[in-house]
Amino acid sequence: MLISVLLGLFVACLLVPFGHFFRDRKSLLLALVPGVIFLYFIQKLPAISSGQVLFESKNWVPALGVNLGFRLDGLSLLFVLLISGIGTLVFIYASSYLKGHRYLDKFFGYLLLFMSAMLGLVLSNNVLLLFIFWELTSISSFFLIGFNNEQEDSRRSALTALSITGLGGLILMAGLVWMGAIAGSFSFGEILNHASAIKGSKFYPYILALFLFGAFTKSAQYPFHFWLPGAMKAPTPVSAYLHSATMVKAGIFIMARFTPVLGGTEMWKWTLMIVGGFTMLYASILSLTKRDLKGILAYSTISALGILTFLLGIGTSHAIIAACVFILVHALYKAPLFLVTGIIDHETGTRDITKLSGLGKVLGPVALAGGLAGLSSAGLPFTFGFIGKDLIYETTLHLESKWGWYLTGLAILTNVGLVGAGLLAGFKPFMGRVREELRGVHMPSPLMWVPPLLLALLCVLFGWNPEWAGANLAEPAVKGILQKYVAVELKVWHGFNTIVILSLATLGIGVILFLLNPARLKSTPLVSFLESLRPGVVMGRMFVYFKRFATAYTDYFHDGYLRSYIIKMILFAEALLIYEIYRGGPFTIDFSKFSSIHVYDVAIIAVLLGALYKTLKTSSRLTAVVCLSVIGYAICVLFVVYSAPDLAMTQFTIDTLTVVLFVLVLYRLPPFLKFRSRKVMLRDAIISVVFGMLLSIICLRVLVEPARYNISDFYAKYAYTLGKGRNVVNVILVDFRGFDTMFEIVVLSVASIGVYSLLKLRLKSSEKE
Amino acid sequence: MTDNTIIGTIIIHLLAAVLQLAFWRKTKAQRYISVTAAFLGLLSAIALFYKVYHSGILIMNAANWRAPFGIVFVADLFSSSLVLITALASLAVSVFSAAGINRARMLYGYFPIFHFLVMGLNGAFLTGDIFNLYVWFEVIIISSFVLMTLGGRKAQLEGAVKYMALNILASTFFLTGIGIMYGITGSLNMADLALRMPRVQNQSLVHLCSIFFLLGFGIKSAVFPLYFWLPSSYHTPPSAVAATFGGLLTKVGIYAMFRVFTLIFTPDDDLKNLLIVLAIFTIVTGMFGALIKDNIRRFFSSLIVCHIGFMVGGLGMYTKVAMMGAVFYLFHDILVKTNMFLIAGLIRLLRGSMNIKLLGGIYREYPKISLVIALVLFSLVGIPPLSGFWPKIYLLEAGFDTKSYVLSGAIIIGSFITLFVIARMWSEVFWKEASADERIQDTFKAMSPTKKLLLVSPVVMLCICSVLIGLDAQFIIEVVDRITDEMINTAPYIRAVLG
Amino acid sequence: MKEIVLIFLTTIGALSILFASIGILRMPDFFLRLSVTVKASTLGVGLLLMSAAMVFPEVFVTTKAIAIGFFLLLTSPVAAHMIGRVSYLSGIALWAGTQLDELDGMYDDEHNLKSHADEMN
Amino acid sequence: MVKQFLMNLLLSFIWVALTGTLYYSNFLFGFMIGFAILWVMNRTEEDQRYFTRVPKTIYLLFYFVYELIKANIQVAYDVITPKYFFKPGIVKYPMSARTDLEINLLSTVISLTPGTLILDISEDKKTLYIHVMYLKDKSSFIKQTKNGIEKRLLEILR
Amino acid sequence: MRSTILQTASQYLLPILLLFSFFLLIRGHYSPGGGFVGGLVASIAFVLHSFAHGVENTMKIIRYKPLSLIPIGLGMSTVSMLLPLFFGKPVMTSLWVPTQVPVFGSVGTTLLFDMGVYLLVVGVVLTILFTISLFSE
Amino acid sequence: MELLLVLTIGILYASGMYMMLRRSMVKLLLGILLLGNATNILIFLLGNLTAGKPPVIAPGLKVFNDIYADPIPQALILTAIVISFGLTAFAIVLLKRVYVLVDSDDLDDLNTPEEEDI
Amino acid sequence: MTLINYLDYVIIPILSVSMIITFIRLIRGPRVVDRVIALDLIITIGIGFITVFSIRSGKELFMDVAMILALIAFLGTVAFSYYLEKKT
Ligand code: NA
Ligand code: NA
Repeated sequence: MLISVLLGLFVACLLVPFGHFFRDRKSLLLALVPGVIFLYFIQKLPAISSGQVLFESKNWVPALGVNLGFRLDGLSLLFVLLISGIGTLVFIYASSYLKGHRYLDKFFGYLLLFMSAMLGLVLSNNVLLLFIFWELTSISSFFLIGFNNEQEDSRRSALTALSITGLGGLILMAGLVWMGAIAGSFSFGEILNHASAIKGSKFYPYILALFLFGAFTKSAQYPFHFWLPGAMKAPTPVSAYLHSATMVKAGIFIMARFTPVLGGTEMWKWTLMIVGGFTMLYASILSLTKRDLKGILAYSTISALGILTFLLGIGTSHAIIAACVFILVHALYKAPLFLVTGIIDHETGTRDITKLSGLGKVLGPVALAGGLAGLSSAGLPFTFGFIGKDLIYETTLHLESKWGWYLTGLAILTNVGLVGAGLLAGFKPFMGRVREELRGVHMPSPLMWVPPLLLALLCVLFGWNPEWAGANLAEPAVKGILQKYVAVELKVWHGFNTIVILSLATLGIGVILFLLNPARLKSTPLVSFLESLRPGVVMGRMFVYFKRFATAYTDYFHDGYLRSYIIKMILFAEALLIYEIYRGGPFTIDFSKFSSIHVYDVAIIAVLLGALYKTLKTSSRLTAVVCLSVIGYAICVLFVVYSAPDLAMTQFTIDTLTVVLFVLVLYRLPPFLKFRSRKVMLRDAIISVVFGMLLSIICLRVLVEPARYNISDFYAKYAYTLGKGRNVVNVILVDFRGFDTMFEIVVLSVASIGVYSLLKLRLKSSEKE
Repeated sequence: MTDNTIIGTIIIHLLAAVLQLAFWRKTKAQRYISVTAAFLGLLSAIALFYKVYHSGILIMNAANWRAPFGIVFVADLFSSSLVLITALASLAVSVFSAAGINRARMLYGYFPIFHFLVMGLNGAFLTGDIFNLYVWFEVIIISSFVLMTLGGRKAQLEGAVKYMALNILASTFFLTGIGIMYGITGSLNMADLALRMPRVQNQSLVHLCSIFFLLGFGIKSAVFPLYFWLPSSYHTPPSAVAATFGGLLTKVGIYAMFRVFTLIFTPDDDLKNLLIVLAIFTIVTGMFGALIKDNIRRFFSSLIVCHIGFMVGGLGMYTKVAMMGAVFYLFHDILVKTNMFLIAGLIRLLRGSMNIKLLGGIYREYPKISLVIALVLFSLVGIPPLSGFWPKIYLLEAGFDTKSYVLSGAIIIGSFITLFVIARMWSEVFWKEASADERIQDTFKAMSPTKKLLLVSPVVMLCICSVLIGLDAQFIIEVVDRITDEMINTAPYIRAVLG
Repeated sequence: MKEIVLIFLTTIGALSILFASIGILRMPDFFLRLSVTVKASTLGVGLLLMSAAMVFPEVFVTTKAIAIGFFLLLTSPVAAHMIGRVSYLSGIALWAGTQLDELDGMYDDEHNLKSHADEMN
Repeated sequence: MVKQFLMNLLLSFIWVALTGTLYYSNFLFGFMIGFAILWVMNRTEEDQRYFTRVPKTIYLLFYFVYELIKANIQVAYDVITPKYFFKPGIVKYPMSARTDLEINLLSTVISLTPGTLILDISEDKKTLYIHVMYLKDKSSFIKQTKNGIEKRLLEILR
Repeated sequence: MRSTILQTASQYLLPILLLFSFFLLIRGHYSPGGGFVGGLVASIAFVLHSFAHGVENTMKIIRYKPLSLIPIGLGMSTVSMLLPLFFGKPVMTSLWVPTQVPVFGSVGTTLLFDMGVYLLVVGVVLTILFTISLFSE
Repeated sequence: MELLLVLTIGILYASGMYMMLRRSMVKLLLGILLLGNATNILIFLLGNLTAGKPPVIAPGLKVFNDIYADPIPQALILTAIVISFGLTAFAIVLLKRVYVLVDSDDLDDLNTPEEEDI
Repeated sequence: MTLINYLDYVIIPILSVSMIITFIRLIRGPRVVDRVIALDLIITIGIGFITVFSIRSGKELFMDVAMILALIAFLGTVAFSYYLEKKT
């Protein structure tokens, strides 16, 4: 299994350097990859359908409990076969559809990446691994949706899709991590074992919310569905692959996978039923009003996903069976419809159904494929779609509560829409007279029409003969979801019962709706109401507000003025210090510990403070410099008095040099600016004085802290005997702490080089970097 | 036992810088020296890491004075891994600079100062003495001032004024903190301080002292509300410089914060909560900034701020898991952010601009480079299994354990905005068709193959590193696990230093 | 005896410094202030240095004191000249009681100083 | 050559004064440093007569200490008494001194003498501009200075 | 700024200050002083000279560009830092010449280190100040 | 004396901050210098004051025979002074260059709009 | 009265007072040159003070600081003159 997942990744990587080999017909070879995988997994079918679950595991990041653990059960197998099977066909189709495209090799690269991600997702037996693949599907689909990257629409759709699914992914991650935290492991098996602990945890609602948020975004449930119609900007094979059969189903898959872990609770049930129910109805109605073939298909897909969510929400074994079958049903008819749409688009240059008619005469086999798939979608008896629909009604009708009938009604309404949509997409373009401008349409290469036809034929095949699919595909899948055996016996004909009546009624109303030209629905109040519910627009607007807020916020904090930054920083510092000083409580000062004040002390400090005062007040720069040097000299004398001759010397020479520096630099500068706003000055004064006071208080507190451990005794002892110097400060500087000195001279050198380059280097405006 | 390998990287970069100063204005020689030194630095860093990984904490008593009397250099797993990662990043930048830096800048000391900067970073990681750390910080900031202003364009200098003023403020806080620390303990050796801090009678002083360190390092690492210098300046210098800054400078602040707040100070609940709140605001601030900027380097700068929040949040939660996440994130972030700014430089060479409105068409013309860049971009986002993914799991797990839900939310939203911004950038810069603006010019195309190789290979190298980190996360997690053990149980560190 | 000499020396020294400072405060114009300070302070410090040389028995202290005095003698007139010249150039007002100003008009635009008023430059 | 040697000798004396140890080795070392410094400075100017008469220089030094004390008493009196006695003025003084050294020493000496201060020297190095505190009569001041200090100084120097 | 007095004064102050700076340098280990202050005083000597004679003339005296003193000084300090490595000791360990040297007292790598500092400080200060004088617009 | 110095330190910090909050670049610089001085005195004070006992071992002695001032803060301050000299030199020149480029001493003029980025 | 007491109670106060008086001139100005010469005098007084202080504390070491002051203080004055001349 690992190899099958890695195969696609590996080939995709190979395509980066060797892509140019596959830019022409040779690209067909790439279909071998999904083909081989399909064959590999189909041979596992007997084992799985007999109820086995295959495991495979390889250590990867054991510290996090992430191993390359794979699990092949019925549910995975169902998806794997869809992914690889439809994948093979899509690959074949695409090699012809995108023939000669300059990025053909990259297209296949992304597609392979996507396929591997999907395979990994459905196979993984570890929630983090699952999540890794989940994100990979988002990313690879980003590249696929934005494949026509020169078009702005395409790029925007890709970005929207990635944003929605990406956000969902991150939120899902939080949910998964929490789940893992409760279970103590990220292995799916362990999590399954802790299902009751998770459900019983007080965090369950949050975990569920996070989880479902992720699942809903990916499976395009209302109100996150809007990215999906947008994603139709992708080349049609992508739509067929991602948006019918696979990626959107990832959301469904994960809900199915976690049903035993999170499902079964009221919260789960109602959330899924409400969201799914609303989505399915909403999308199915809207699908009828679209003129773009892909739009119709997109909305009907959303509707189908709604149905699946709805069914998972109901969660009875009937519902699960219905869901499993419907996954297969939907994939089998939706993929050919997309592929057919692609052919139409490719050959006629339009997808507008009002501009398409009579194509059946020029595109015979294509019409056959489209028609059969459309019929399956409509749920005509003896197509696989009929069976799917059948099971849905069976589910709702079997519900014991009074809700059963309401839900059945809901399902009927939805299905009526889907019938219409299926016919619109599968029949409408092929019926009627050939339009003048469509007469010159040619049949495409068989590589393009055979795949949809094959799938359409499968719809019929399974429709006639559902037992095999039921027993071999659906039954193990149901077991995979429910973790228990439930017999799935699909029959073409159950006898004439309520369900059949409902199915036929659905079909009938759908056909009538189709014939009445559903585009007219557009003007009905219901549709305009539904159309007015545009979460995409709302979210877009919210995003605009969000951005506006972000701008305001950024402009407030990062307003470009240095002093405003300093003020904010100082206020922050003061807040912290005040809090800490307040917390530290009162303290007493032992004045006897302090040395007495001499006359010279007073003189030094008086001069220092006087000069400081003048520095602050003067409006002449030079006076400020003079005063600053007085401050320096006062400090120098202070150092002399308090036993630091080295410091005094250094302070004095450096001070003198600073004066020289100032003098050399400053003489061309204008006098100080005077921006005298009393308010501002007062504010700044208060801020600064508070800061100064805090520092004073802190100093006092440190001074009353009793005697310290004296490391200098060591220096005093060894400065001469080992350091061979009498001036302990110098011995510290060149020996004990010579490293400080060594690198402080580096600071000096760098500063001087900086000055040198700052003054001498003038880049010409043409020079960059 | 003292071991000179510890300061191997420091010495190599020092010698390189001195040699380059001796070869003043001989740019070719400087380039060779730079790349050689960076490579030797990498080897030395690998050797150090290998030693520490296998035999535990190493120390070196500078000038042969035992701690706490002399300056001690300590290589524990944390510092030696940072040295290693720094060596990788600096090798990349050095190679990139050899072709990507204007010759005029090389004539005025670009390379020696770059090596001084790298030396400073290594010194800061390795020193076990708080005042020596201050000296290293000063080496770093003066070098960064010079690199930031080298070339003297208007925007550069304007940014530099703010950068300088606020960084000097940071140094002031730091130095004040050291003064207070010396006042209450009489020691400067970090291990010694770790022993002495609890014995200070008035513990409130210890807290006050820690606030100064928080402020000083907070400014360095661009934590809200101390981050202002970063978005004011990082978009101005040449890209190779911005890469060094973006990748490494703020991270030294983070390193220092981790070191000080795990070894010397033990944060109380108030401080932890404060860190968490700051982290949340940092993330939010960064992501807002990133969202609204159109210039690549401007939003990269904001992203730096945003992701600093992740790491500070990890420290704030202060559990092993949280710190594992933060440290892992730190490793990832250094490599990726460095690479991001190199990429920004590459983009400017390809198009002559950094404004996403003017950019476009790179994917069409340079598909392979574009794909490599995509890989880097998405590893920044943390798309699994690339390097940014793993630490987030730890962070979220810790968020759950410590009930830091808001922080977890901020991490998620921050990651989302990162994703959005990066995807938008990809779409605008690479996918969009080339702009017809006359300011757009491709200087890359005309370059010699060697130059092209010099420009692209560092990006590829760092890209491979982050992919490897992602794929072999197990190893990194083991390392990170041991690092956090060292942080939680400081006794071995103290024993190694004080003997 | 030595003590008395020392007291005498230090007192005179300190007083000269005091006079210099009073002078700098009281004198009515800049040049007078300058004139007063240079000499008085140099003398005062010289005397203090002399006492230091007497107090410390070591030879090198004496030489040090001599060196300091020597340096002061060398530098202070130069400094006074520099600042005096520049003050005059910058057009500082002379005291109202000034008798004579022969420097007036002798500087040309480039601050070159002529010997005679009619000298061409 | 001779002048440089003398300068060198002076420097070694200063060195000995600084270090305060009159060992032979120390003097030799001071001489070496002085030599090195002179070598570094590499002066090429001709005709610089440095300290040809060391003893007279020392005499001059003591003379001025004396003058200094005298001056100070006068000024001190003026400073502490409320009334001002001075009659200041700036005087143009034609020098006899010619070489740089002469001029320099002369101006130093004048600046250190009571009530006089050199403000500037003319470009052609012929005229001193002196600020005088107690200026009774311009010509008598010039005469006094010429015959007093300048003469004495030039005697030593020439 | 042309002043004959200053020019002459700086002619004799330069050697005196240089001498003094050297004095500060070599006795720093025993009394206040050392490489830093020594270097600062030496550079002040040259700065003074440059005030009187102009930077160009001062540069002629030094002969080398002050910038080139930086690698020399830094190199000396680095060498003294690294020298102990060859004796298998930690960097920066002081190595001493076994006998006392007249004038200097104990001579060892610390003196070399301090001399490096001295030269470097001269180079740094002069580079900064001379560049400013020459290139300020 | 300690009390006086405590007061002085507070005032120095306050004035340094106040100067940094002005709009003039030169005042910013003065503020930085004042803060530097403030920090130095703080270290000096907190390292304990000892009057008239420099940490220099008298000739003829091997160790101190008297109390002596703590040499460590002195060494630290020395390093800090030298470092801040380097920074100051650079800062002065930087501000000068900015002044020439922007033609203003006003810190508020240092905002090249984002549109001018390249 | 010993010499030290005399220094403490007479000389040092005189010097301190002188310093403050000079400082008043520095504050008052009115011109920059007045401040510069006041600064110069302050430094000179500082030299005197340090000398007395070294007598008082019996540490001739401090005279070294005085020596540095004496040698280089006038550089400041020269620099200010340089500045003022450039400006006029
Ligand atoms: Na040493
Ligand atoms: Na020293």
